[in-house]
Amino acid sequence: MTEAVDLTHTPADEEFRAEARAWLTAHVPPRPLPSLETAEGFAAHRAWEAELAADRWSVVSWPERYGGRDAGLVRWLVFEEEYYAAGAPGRVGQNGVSLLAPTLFDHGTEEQRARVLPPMATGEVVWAQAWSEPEAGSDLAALRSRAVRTAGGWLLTGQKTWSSRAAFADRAFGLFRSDPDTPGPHQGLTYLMFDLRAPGVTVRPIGRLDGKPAFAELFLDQVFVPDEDVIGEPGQGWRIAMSTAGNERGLTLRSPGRFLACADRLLSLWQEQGAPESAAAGVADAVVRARAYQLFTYAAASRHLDGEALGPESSLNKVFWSELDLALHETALDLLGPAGEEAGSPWSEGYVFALAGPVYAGTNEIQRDIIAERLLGLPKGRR
Amino acid sequence: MTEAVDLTHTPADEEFRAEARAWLTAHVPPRPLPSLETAEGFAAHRAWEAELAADRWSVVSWPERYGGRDAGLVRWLVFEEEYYAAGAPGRVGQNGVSLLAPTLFDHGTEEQRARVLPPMATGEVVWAQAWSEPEAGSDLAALRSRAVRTAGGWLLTGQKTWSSRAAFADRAFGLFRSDPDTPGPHQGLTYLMFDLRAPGVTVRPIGRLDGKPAFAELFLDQVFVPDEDVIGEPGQGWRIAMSTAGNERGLTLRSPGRFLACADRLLSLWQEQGAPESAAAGVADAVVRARAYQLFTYAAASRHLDGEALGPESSLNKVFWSELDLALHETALDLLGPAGEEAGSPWSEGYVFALAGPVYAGTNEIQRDIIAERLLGLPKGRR
Amino acid sequence: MRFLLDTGQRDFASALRALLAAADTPRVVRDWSRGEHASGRALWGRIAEAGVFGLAVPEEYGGAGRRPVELAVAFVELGRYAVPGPSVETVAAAVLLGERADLAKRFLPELASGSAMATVTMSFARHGYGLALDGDAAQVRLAATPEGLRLSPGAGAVRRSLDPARRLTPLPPVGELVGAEPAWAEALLWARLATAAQALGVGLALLDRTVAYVKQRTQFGVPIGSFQAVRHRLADVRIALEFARPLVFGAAVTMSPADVAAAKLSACEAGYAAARAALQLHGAIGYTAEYDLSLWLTKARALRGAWGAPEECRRVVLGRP
Amino acid sequence: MRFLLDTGQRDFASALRALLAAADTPRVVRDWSRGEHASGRALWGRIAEAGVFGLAVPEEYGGAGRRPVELAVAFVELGRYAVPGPSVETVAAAVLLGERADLAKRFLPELASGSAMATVTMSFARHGYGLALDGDAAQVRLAATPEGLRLSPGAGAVRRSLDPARRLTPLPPVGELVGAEPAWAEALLWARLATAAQALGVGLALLDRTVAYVKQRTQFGVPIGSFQAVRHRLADVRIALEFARPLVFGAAVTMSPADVAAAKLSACEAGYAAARAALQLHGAIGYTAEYDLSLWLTKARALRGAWGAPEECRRVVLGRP
Repeated sequence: MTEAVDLTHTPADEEFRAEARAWLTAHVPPRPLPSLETAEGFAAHRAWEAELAADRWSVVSWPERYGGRDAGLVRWLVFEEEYYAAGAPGRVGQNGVSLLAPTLFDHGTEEQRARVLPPMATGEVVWAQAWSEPEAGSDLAALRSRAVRTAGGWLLTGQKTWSSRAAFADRAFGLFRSDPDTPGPHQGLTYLMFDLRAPGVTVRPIGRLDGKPAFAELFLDQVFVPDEDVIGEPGQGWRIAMSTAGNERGLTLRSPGRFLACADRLLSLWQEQGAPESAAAGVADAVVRARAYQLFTYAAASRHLDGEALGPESSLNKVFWSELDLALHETALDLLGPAGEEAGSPWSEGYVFALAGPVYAGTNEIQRDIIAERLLGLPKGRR
Repeated sequence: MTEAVDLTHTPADEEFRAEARAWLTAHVPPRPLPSLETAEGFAAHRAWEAELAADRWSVVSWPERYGGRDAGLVRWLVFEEEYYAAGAPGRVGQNGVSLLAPTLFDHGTEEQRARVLPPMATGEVVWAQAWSEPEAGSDLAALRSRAVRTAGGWLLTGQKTWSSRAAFADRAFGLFRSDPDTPGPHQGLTYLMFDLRAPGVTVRPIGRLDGKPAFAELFLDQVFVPDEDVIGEPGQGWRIAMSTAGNERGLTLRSPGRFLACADRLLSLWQEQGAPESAAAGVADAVVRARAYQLFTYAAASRHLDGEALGPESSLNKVFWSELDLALHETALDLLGPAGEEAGSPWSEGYVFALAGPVYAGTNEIQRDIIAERLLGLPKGRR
Repeated sequence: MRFLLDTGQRDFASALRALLAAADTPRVVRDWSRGEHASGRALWGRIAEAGVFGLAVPEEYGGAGRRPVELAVAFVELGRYAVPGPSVETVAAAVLLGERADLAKRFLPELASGSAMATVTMSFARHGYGLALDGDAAQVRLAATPEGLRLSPGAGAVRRSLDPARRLTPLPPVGELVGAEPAWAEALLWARLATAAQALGVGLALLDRTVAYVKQRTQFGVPIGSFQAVRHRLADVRIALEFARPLVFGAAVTMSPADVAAAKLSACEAGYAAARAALQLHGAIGYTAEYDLSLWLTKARALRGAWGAPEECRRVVLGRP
Repeated sequence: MRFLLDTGQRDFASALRALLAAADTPRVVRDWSRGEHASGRALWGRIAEAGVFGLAVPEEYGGAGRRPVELAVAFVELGRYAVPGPSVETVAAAVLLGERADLAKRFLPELASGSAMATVTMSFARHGYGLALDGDAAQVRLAATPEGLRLSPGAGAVRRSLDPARRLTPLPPVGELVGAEPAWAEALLWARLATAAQALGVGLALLDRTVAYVKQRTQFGVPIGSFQAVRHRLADVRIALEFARPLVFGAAVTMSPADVAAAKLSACEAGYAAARAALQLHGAIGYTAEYDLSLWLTKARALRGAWGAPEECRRVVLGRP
């Protein structure tokens, strides 16, 4: 392996890119699917996952035995560039693939992986996340929902909220307080998977700003979860979840391909509008930031391939992509002038989605606190 | 008096404006004076104050007996608009006129006013402020310089810093700890005036970013101050200074006329450069903000004339004008491209001056804390 | 120079505020968003009774004469309470119709009294304002085009806005031609002023609600309003709103195109900054349609583009064509 | 794809850092600002010895071949230590002179070895770069104009920059014409890359110094680095610098005009954001010339306009003329 700095891809990686591009050209629906935050759109996106999975394009970085292609990080980046450049649909399986699957790879049993991952890869089982509770938003240590030991498993009781995808998903994963007597609030939490259609589960869809049920409240009343659906050791959920949260904020939640494609569309929109000089700065800055995000990710991936652990850089990443996503869409809406307020266009749909970015997956305020403490070494302060 | 909203001026005020304009047209030096942060420029600016004072234009809002014209707030605003529109020199007497004089009007004796104000109005005596100390920047309560009682007066010992104008000024005013045994750090401070050439005073000029000695360190060793130079009650300095600080941040520190004239110059610069569309947004925003500052001040002046006390709005004001001043100059420097870095032009001189705005007269961070606490009623927090 | 509202104007604002505070406007907004107009029309009638829709109508047609300052006063309150309906457009229509005595006589009394709502499109202005707000609810639908002023017999299918309470409708290019040279520039000025005032009111409401929220919401054991990042962000919103306010009322006094454009630009920027801060500091709950904050959040975004997007306003400020 | 510096490049950076850390560069900068060039020339020689000025010079003339990545590595360190002198311009001159064998042979060996400094003006580019940096110190003074490449016999009187260490000199339009079609576009690309790297280094130094300061400076009884407003502002600076860095090295790898312009834009914006934060968080002491921070503060501002102001870089990114 050569050590030299190199931004080109190997012939084999370029072959992989060509194969992905050819497949996408042949398969990507010519018109956007209906919004995945509707029943109809959810079904259409699930079908799309099955189509991807049929040719092993749904989870390229996973091992082949679970439906992937064993593609490394670089090929994953290449795939994502092609995927979004092709204008392919949003990924309804994102919660499971980005959040739960990495946890199972690190902390699950082989039995769990063999049982859970293949139907996740095909979209047969779509996962919702169930982190937040009404009194625990940024402060996950304040979780109160309980898991009580019972024969052969656990009984879950409590309330979860902002559970994304839960309005239409099949199953969910989250943290539950299994031991209320531990000294610290981070102890005594257990990481569990459960069925959203199990007895005792009530799902109340919540509409996001445009009314679409992008998430739900979950009311749990003595919901039985068998032992086989506990991930890792009971009581160790916090530590396990933190490694997932690292993934969530890290390399694989928002791929550069997504923002490069979006910046390209913004450039086209600007040109269609007659390339007004007054908007040139906003468009140029968005293009530059998308490129910066791509190169930052390439550098992080290279360090990862060199065996370096990726740490609090994920906080830099989170703030950057969430602000970039918003800037891309705000620039587009402003370019559209009075027509910018029309709902249902890819730009206004994307805008509503982007608005949530600085809030979820750890608010940007929390991320800045982490950067200040862990990367800059500043005193902790009372925030 | 009619109550209706009215942005026009009375015929009498317009006559006053015409008189000011005529005088300024006849007297404003055709070329900018040398920088007032140099010995030569200081002398030239002092002479300009004498010229203004000879025709009673140096302190228009003061009573006639001290050299003013008894002009109300509205006429002061009108005068300032004309003054800066005419491109007249910066005011070397600003510290005395904006900070010390209001304190003397509120808390001084008639003897003090009669003695101090007339030579201040003519520039014969130029005042420096002496607030900060090395360990007390934003935190004035941490002041340590002492005033010790002696026969017929006080002996000052300690160190002051960031004393603006002190490199060339005649006298200074500030707070000194006269009673070290009081319970709170805000108590036991006395407000004093002293001579910068008195025995025991050492003035060490400090160069600002461009090297010009815009302020100085003052070392005080048993400097005698007679009782007649104490303002208000000994020990009450904090309360008295706070009313001055209110003035400093309030209506009269930075007049709208200054920013309106600067925005006009920016507009001209932009037009000279061929009115590039790419800079249009920055220029338009600066013009709009200067107008907003003018109208905000007109509204505050109107409330003041109605007898309302002006309170923590002065914090809104301070943040706004300091950021506006910087934006005006940054926009100009960017418009100038590679030539923007040349020192000595009105734009780069103004830029260096503007850079200090968000820092002095209470940092903008402190002002935002005040806005949050006093105007929004948010909990105090540990900052 | 006396740049303060007079007693009458302040009383007018208080009366309107009392009326709206008692009207449960969030419920009215939600009805309106579903196309159920009954509660909105009832509220409209009460607002008209308070004199709001007569503020761009001469006295001979049942109005109070053209009173831009009072109009700005009123629209701040309409924004503060997120009142739905084509209020800005009704004002613009009154200006357009007021130019010809026959039209004024025919339409202005019913607009002033609140018995009719109006909406309007304009294809003169640079970007064009091609969709009519609430064409399904308005009885008077005007299209100002270079060919003349047209009375549209009906509106096309409703298109959704990011603000569900803003129902956008195309006006088909048919119907009676009622005037040759519509006063579109004057009408645009009034629309822009009213929108600026409305955006200011929206921003003030968002700030108030967010300040109240951060005082009571606790995380990490303390109210989030004690975190300096939260405090400073809200301080910046307050600054933006406080400096947009005199621009709005100053524009109402002078009615110069540059002042009105400056007011529209600044009030919409401040309103949008308030919305972004409100969403960020509320967190997920602010992102939900069922929480009332959403009614203001989405409006702050929509008003940015209405009757003069930022770039268009900047062009006017700089005196460019 | 392997977007990481290799061992040799990292070692080169460390060696340069060690050399500069030992050189008391603030004193050198202050000498240079007064026109006293001796300490600066001595430092220049050591930097040349480390190989920096050979990075745009072919091997046959005593250089290391054109190595933009190593050049970026080196200029980050020159920025980090605020090294004075026409370093960017010497690189640009080497590219211009390298186009013709006779000129290359005549000048490149002494530029690579550090025995001569070069400066350059260009009147091709849109804005024009009409003042030569440190024309009083450079032995080689080039003016690239549409008429050709001119060797200037001397420099005009020094004009001050906001950054006292940058001494700007006009080049009189006289002197030997040595080439007809100067490779100004290529030279501009190298100048822009070097400036981007330098600005990134300046920003990194400003952040480091400010982080150290806010940890020890107390107000209201606590280190000011514990205030959330301070912490978040520095976090934002860190983000800006961390995302400018890959743009700088990516541009060095591709040397495409758009990538280089993006790097220049982002690195200078990040460097300037670092300067604004540094000044604000230091307070008055940061505003004084005698405190070393000022050496980086003023440079961050000056570099914004040098070899490609923000608007010019944005035009290149968008592929506009």
